[in-house]
Amino acid sequence: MPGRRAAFPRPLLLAKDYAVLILLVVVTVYLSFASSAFFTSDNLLNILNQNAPLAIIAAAGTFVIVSGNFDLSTASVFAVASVSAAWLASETGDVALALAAAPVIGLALGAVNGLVVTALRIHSFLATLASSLVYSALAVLITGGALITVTAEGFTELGRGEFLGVFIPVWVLAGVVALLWFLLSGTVFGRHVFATGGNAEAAELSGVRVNRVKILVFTLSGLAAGVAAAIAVSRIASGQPQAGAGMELQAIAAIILGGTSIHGGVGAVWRSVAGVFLIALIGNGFDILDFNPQLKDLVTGVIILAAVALAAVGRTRR
Amino acid sequence: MPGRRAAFPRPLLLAKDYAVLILLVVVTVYLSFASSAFFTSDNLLNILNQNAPLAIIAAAGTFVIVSGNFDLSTASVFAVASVSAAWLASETGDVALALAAAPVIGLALGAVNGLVVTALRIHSFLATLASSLVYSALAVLITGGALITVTAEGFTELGRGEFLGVFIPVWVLAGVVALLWFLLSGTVFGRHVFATGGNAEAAELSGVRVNRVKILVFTLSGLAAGVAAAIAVSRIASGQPQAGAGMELQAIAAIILGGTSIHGGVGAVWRSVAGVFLIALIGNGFDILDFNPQLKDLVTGVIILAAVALAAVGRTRR
Amino acid sequence: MERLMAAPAGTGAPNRRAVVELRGVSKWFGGTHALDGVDLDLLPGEVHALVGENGAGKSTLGKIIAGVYQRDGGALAVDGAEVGRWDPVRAGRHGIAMIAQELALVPELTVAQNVFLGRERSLAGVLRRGHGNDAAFDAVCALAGFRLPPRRRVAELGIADQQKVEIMRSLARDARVIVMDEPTSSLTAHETEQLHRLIAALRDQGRTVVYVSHFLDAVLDVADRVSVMRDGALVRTANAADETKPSLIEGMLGRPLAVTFPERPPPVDPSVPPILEVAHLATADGVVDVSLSVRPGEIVGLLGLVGSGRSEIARAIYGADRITGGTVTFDGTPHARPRPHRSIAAGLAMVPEDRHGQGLVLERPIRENIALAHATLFATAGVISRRRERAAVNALAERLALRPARTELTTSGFSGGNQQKALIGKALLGDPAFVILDEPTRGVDVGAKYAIHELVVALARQGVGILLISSEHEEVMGLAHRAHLVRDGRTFAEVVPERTTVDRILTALFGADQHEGAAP
Amino acid sequence: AEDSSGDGSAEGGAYKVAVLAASAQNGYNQAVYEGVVAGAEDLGLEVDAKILDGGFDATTQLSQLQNAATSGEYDGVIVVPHDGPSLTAAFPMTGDLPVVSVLNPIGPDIDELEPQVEGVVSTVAVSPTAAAERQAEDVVTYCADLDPCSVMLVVGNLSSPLDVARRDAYQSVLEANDNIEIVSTLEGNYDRDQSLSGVANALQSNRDVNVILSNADQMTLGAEVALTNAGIDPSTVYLTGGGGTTEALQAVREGRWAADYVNFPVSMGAAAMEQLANAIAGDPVETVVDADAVGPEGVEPYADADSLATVEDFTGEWNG
Ligand SMILES: Nc1ncnc2c1ncn2[C@@H]1O[C@H](COP(=O)(O)OP(=O)(O)OP(=O)(O)O)[C@@H](O)[C@H]1O
Ligand SMILES: Nc1ncnc2c1ncn2[C@@H]1O[C@H](COP(=O)(O)OP(=O)(O)OP(=O)(O)O)[C@@H](O)[C@H]1O
Ligand SMILES: [Mg+2]
Ligand SMILES: [Mg+2]
Repeated sequence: MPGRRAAFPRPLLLAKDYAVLILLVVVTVYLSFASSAFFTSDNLLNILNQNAPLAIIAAAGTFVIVSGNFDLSTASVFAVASVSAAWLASETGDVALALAAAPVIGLALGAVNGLVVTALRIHSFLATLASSLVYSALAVLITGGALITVTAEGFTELGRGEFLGVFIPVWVLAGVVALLWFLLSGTVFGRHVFATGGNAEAAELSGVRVNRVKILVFTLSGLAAGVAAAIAVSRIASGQPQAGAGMELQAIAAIILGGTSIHGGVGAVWRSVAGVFLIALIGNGFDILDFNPQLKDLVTGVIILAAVALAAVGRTRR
Repeated sequence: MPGRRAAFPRPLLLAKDYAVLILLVVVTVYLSFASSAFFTSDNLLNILNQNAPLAIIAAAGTFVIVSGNFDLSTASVFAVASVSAAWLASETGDVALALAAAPVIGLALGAVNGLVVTALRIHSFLATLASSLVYSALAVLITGGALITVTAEGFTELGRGEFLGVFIPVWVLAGVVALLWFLLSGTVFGRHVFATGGNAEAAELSGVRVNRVKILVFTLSGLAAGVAAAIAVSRIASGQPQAGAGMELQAIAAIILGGTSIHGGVGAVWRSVAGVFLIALIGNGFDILDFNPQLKDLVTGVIILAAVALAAVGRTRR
Repeated sequence: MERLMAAPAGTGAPNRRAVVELRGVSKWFGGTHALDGVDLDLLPGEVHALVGENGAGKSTLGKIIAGVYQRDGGALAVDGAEVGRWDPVRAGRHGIAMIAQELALVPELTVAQNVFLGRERSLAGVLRRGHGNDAAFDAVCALAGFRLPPRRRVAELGIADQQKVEIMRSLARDARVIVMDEPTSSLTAHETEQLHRLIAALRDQGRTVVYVSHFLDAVLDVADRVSVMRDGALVRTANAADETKPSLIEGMLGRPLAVTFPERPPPVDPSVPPILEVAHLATADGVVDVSLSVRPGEIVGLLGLVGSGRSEIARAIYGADRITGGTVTFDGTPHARPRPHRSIAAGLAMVPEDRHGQGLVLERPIRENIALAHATLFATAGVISRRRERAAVNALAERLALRPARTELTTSGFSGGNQQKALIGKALLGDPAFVILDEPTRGVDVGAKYAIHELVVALARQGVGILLISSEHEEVMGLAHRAHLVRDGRTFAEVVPERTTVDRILTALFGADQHEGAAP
Repeated sequence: AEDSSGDGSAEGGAYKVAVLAASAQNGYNQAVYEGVVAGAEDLGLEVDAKILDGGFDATTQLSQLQNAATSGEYDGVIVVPHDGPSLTAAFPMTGDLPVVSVLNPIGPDIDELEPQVEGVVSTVAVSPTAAAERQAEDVVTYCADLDPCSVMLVVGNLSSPLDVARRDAYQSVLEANDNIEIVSTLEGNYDRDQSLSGVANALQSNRDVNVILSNADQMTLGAEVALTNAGIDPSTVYLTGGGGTTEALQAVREGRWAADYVNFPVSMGAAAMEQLANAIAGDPVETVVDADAVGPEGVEPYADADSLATVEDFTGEWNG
């Protein structure tokens, strides 16, 4: 629909465009005052480190949503990738190979998603829902449902190691986010992702290879799930099919909370990352402060609504 | 996108429009040959009975999807309704009151969803994701997280009782489906639901009170979740906050599997019901034939893809 | 308008090798045989017009050339070489671009981003900075002869400006063959003239322009050759010089038809109280200060340049946009806080200018679309009687000569012009006492246009008040009793069409107006 | 952590203890928490115990464990692992914060109760395999004079290593007897309704089932409803579950169920608190506490009507 809008004051515009940042700041400030333990580099790095896998998945998921699609299979791609890595490591003992396998497998499964979506021309919501079932079954079959423990020397380096006093996952996160941010906002591919999500027919008519774009965004999403899996599996030194359950929705929630439009065509990588950490902060706050954990969901829900309401203030009634 | 199609033989057209029915038949036929226990009125009624709650939620969910929205809160509405009913029954011992409360509560929570979506003018995906968090927190607070067992005389009548040799839930299901089917396809309200989902701006300009329609579809969805909860809670004679977890996605999956467009504007109630039972049959088959449950997801995923592929055959490259 | 650029006689000489050749091309849509063995040659350096009734197959033909649709039969050759699989990307590589009849733009991207979509200049996939607002964009503007703000989101443009973006996009591809499907359907006379100059210029650069239009004068004006289509088949291809308006019409309809404006209904006695009265109306969407009145049986026009805010005035009266100032009085009673549902209930209908964005629910049957605003008419206690509904809808379809006359078909399956007819039918179903017509004949063929004009007049004779907006000023001039001149959301003058001319109106409209470019 | 635990003891033994629940919304975990608090009182200790919600999510719980260590707020941690193996990543922890694990061990081997990682001082649990085998053996005894003796297995979730271990244990014990036939294996997901559906389906092809063996009371309760719906008197079938919930014990007492494997979450919490206190105080610690032995005097964990008859007043330590 044509976004006919009247002019309105700057601050509201800001509220509309940066609601998630504003709330991130509010929560941070509150927690800093509420607990001395919160605003310490130790704790903040911890938060980054712990949520690196989810943030990576959400960052790549942004491409999927912006292109007007859904990827509900990230959690099961994550599961397959992590059990495979664990299995390889425990079978071959070749740590590098095992950890490298995770992203490759993720990439492959993602590509399959893309092919299914484009070949069958069905909505990705259903396609990836189905593939997620298939993939999680795969994960179970690889392990027989049992747990695969990795004892191989150095397997935990990626997940637990540090570099310049900062956990390696944090470095990976930084790198991935920077890369994807640029990819979406600064490249032709990124532009075509926006166009595909904004109006696929128009994009096609303009010579954008819409199907290719779709396949690529799903591949990217799968790749990210694989990278996340590599980090997580190396961190816990064991693989099991349930790994990552629920991540797919957490990621999508974070992406949309960030302000990326579920209709496609509008969004940014930084938004999704901000969304992930806004939710993470709430959880962290509940652990640090002596709140009744039964209220955590309540608070999270309310804060999400607050963010959205804030953004809504910007938009005026048509 | 416009339904562009080239000339093709009738059967393919059928495949496109009735894929879910075709698969339903195929699976039924297969199971009938695979196990004598399958195609017995006993078993078929048992399947209907088991899945009545989900089917009721999916039937009402069709309105939400057709109107171009999402309701991710049905599971938590279901949870709140069931714990409340259990709590009331165990507190007051008044069975009728307790079971009547569930639909009422569902209706109220659904209306709240509708108001949030329209008042904040945010996409229902995020709105209901947030409200689902709030609601499930509510459910936990009502029970304090514990399980509420109901011993009150006659509480299980609704869920376990029979009428004319058929379980009462099956009767309820039949009634609800008939009603909703007619409501969507035969009434002015239904017309407005289609228009809202197809082109909200055009609908508004045609005098459709788009916001009112949205509020109503969410209310309907909540009401259905409440009815489903009443059946389920009465059946297991106990209420607990995790009740129904995951139902919201199962319902949406079934709706889309049925052939209702996730873009809104196109769909039917019977499709969603068919979708529910297609998936239910697979589960029933596994249990009857004692297949390895670890393969259930795999098969389900594959069959969903098959259904979709079948539908895709109909559509040809434009 | 006098002939713009003399095309050398015999441009149609087939000795020049064709850029694009179609041989026996056919296309099916479900049951409809949209194209039936069409042969067509497109020569370099020619303007090749396609004319035909609504639903004749013009757009389908264009889309097959541009690779949007796949042909079901026949052959397509480019530069003499037969092509197999054909899609927009391949077509683009061969220098074929298309301006679709139904605008296809990415609303969330800016003007420049849309113009260069798929043609982004980059270093190894990395976008060049300042992209869009630079020489390249200026060059396209220069070529096009008009300018748009490169950084404005397309969603914020009026539909006419959006059409300009489409034109610029095809230019940015510097295509050898440009298919323009009704490019002027929402341009004002002045802009149309500009576009025609542009087309002539392109032709002289040796490019081929396929020009689909229902404005036969314009066709004869700019085209070198004309192909006439009827019911998906090619009737004939001839030099424009050898065709006349009547000959084209006869070719299209298969029967002669005199196209003049129907006789205006008798002027309304000024003492009759107005059915609609608007005083100092203002909105946040472009209406600044508008006052006008319409009496029952009176046809009042709005004359303005694109972007003058005519549609916004219509939307404000109808209640689609929030009113921030002024009053609307309908049938003697204040129409306070108008909203569409109140307007409809009160007997005030509107035909919006953008049939896809604001008018129709494309995936629903035509029947439901026509009945949408008045479903209650056929309902008892909210339950719709399909029988009564179908009867009423079919009657209207009949009256509007809807083609195909199958009201159960999905709306997306109807040709642009026929969708427009359905849109009008939708407004008339409730027998309104007052109708706002915003571009009512956008994209309809001569025959249908004549029918619609008669319809408008008939309505007026029945005592219906009509507010008529049309970028085709002749239409307003030919039908309206009175007309208000609109600029920048203000009504600044009133004219009686019978006593003035289009040119004088234009001069008045351009008045102090710079941004519309050179005034005539 | 060093100094903080110092502070803790300095303040006349006011310990700060974090209880990491697999899920704070879950009856079993809450019972453990109550046990921790109660246990502290019995020991005459002043303990400030805080429950954290793992939300049945491995990563969340791992984060909480790490945060507990780095924040230096606590003197000790009691964990009910949602996923024991994945918690390994938190060790060795910053500082020497003592950790006691309840219900499941922490570390790569889900059946090894001896501390597997540096920092876990004690584990209050029973090996899932051992418990499952014991349940199955009772079934074998019941089936002794039945040929064929058809058994339905209802296990929690076959993509969880713990439950896969249980299923394997069930199978290995039962399949050793050729009179016993496992007619179906169902996933009950610790949910009454799901096990109700599963069993109802399975009954369609096996009405003549003799035994329904499940590892959780919720699922057995569902199975019981399925039997009743199918017109089968539950007491004619050997029904057994796991958990020792109030409802289950009642069912066994009333003879609707043949047996139940009883857990003592409250007592386990108390025992965990006791070991943690020892660790903090530097006293000797039992590295493994057999969860089957912590229950009230005379309560037999593998309970049947007779064994329960000897302890009238025992109604179970939790419900869920
Ligand atoms: N969504 C919008 N946001 C901001 N300004 C807008 C929007 N839509 C239209 N406008 C401006 O409002 C004015 C009127 O738009 P529009 O082009 O519809 O006028 P119009 O007179 O109806 O022209 P036409 O009907 O020929 O398209 C123009 O200045 C246009 O740029
Ligand atoms: N996407 C489609 N699906 C089904 N039928 C279609 C589709 N597009 C066009 N048709 C049918 O093909 C025929 C030709 O349509 P087309 O749009 O080419 O006509 P047109 O000459 O462009 O008419 P107009 O002047 O109104 O634009 C019409 O009968 C139309 O109903
Ligand atoms: Mg056309
Ligand atoms: Mg307009």
